[in-house]
Amino acid sequence: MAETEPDDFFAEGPARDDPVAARRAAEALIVDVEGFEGPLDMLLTLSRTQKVDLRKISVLHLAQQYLAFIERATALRIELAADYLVMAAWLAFLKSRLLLPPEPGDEGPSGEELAAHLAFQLERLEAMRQAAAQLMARDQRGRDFFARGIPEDVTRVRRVRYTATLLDLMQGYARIRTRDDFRPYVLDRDAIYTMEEALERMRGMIGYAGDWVALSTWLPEGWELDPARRRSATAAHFAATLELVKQGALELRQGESFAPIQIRRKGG
Amino acid sequence: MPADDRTEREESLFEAPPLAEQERMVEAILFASAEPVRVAELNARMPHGCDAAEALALLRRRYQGRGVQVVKVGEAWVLRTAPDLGFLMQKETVETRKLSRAAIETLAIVAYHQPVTRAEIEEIRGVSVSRGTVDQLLELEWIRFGRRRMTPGRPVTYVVTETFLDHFGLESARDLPGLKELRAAGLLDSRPLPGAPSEDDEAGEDGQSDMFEDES
Amino acid sequence: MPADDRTEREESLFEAPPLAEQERMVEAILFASAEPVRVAELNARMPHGCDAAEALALLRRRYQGRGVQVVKVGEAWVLRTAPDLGFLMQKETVETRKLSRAAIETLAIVAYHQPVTRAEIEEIRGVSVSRGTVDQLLELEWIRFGRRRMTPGRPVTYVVTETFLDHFGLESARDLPGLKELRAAGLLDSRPLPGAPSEDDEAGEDGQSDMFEDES
Repeated sequence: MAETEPDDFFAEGPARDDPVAARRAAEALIVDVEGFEGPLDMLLTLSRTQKVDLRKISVLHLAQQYLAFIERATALRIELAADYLVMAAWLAFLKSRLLLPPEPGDEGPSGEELAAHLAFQLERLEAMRQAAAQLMARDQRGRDFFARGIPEDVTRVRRVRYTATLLDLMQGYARIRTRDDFRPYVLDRDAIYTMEEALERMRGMIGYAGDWVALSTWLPEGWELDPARRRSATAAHFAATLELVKQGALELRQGESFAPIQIRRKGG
Repeated sequence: MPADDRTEREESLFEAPPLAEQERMVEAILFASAEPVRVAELNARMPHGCDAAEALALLRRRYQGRGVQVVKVGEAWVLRTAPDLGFLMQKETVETRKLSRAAIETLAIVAYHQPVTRAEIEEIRGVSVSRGTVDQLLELEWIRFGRRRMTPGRPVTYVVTETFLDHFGLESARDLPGLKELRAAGLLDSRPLPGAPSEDDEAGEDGQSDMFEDES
Repeated sequence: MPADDRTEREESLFEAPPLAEQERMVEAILFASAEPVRVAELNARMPHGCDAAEALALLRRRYQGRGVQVVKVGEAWVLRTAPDLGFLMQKETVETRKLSRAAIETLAIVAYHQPVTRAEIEEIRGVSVSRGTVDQLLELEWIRFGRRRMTPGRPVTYVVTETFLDHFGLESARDLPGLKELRAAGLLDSRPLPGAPSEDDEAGEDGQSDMFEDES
């Protein structure tokens, strides 16, 4: 993975253990610090100066380079993001672990383990950079290969199918039948007097209407008391009256608005 | 690969690519273009020395009888799916929906009381029946018009259809459970109203058979 | 002709059309769509009894070396112009917004380490990931949320999408360049800082093998 390292950040690096070169390198970094994506990125760049496989890198030397950079930055009063300082503290700790023999009974990972982990992190970051570069170098849609320019829409035909089960039907019917405290099943026609009925009835009675009589007295027996029945019978008889007037069999009059309607046989 | 392409492209400044290659180019351009492309434009886009018209003729032949065709639109060319495959460009989704309560009740009334007029349905349901509800049932072919009632206004009546019987797995509307069965199944409140004669069960069934006689 | 078609289609309710005809159908459907189509959808749109996978295999062979290619993207299939003809398409080229270095790296990390949490991305890059970076990738529909990690806090994970695969011409995430080598080198392991407590180590590796191995 790591054969072709892009060296876009760092030019010639100084040789190891050259303090002047280290300082110069640190200064170069300071010019560039904005360009780094955090301390790990900077460490990766520094590590390239060692010109060895990342697996063989001297972490100790790397730590020293980094600490030199921080020192330099502090001297120049350059403000660094907090994570650069956190990394510096950690590297200082790592350096001491690497340089000093472990104290007896010391817990925790050895300096070598920590150094190996840092090396792993650098190698992994480097590998991801490579992978990203390879990915972006692939043929890309809209640049190297293309989709159909005139896609044809799939028309969606939505068909709705209604369903109901026999149970729905029966429940529906039962619901109607139990509504209003169970209305009787037979069609509820007993409060309705049709015009036809009234016409028939009046035809038979016309002969008796020689003088003006109130229409209301003509209502059939049993239909005068219950309001619903009275309304229906009145309406039916009034309509029948109009029909008979039209036929010239009856005359009709009303004294004023809402006064009783009176009828009598026409002519004779 | 990219290096090869470049070489080929540079060469093509001097020598036109083979016709098969030109055909590929026309194919790719027609495929990716958002609108029909004229031969002149094909030539302009292809390397120097290409003969787009000839390549196009080859391509047309290649697509003969395929699922996609090279079609001329005015002076320009375009790829289109074959017209006989148009049916593939439709995606039918069937959505199953429950019938509305109003429709079920109306349907039940027609089934139990047929032939029945709209006025009668309204009377039984106690609410007016919207035109949409009846139309829906007619459209589903679950009800149809029966004979007109011989009363003033000669109102149309509704009866249930064969399709209805099929859907509900009934041999005839007479197989609809009667009130007694509804009650036994717990679908109907069993407490009779004081004064409401329980013969109306009988009447119900009578009425029903009445109503069916004129059909059979 | 149309009458014939109809007959053929009606017959096809009982017998699948010949394979050559099925190939035409797959061709038409793929041509009509700019986006990948799954085999299941092909089957759903083709007449009953068709075997889209088989027809597709025929079609792939037919388009080998042509200006247009049948390409697999995840579980779906799509037609794309051959990459070596990209130079003809200046007109169709879409200028994509240039991705920042952070976005590109984050994308690569998601692709190679998926499913991966934000914390893991940050650990690999050594810097915090800005919301904008992730948002940009989500907006491009190159990454999406994966399953939550079964570790304390149940952090969300990110995975790459079919759109990502389509954009980079990848059949599956397993075809990412160098994936095998990276894995062999242990560079895709999530290795905790020595001495640091890490509960999500196991889960991380589980998740990863889930992602890549259940396919092979």
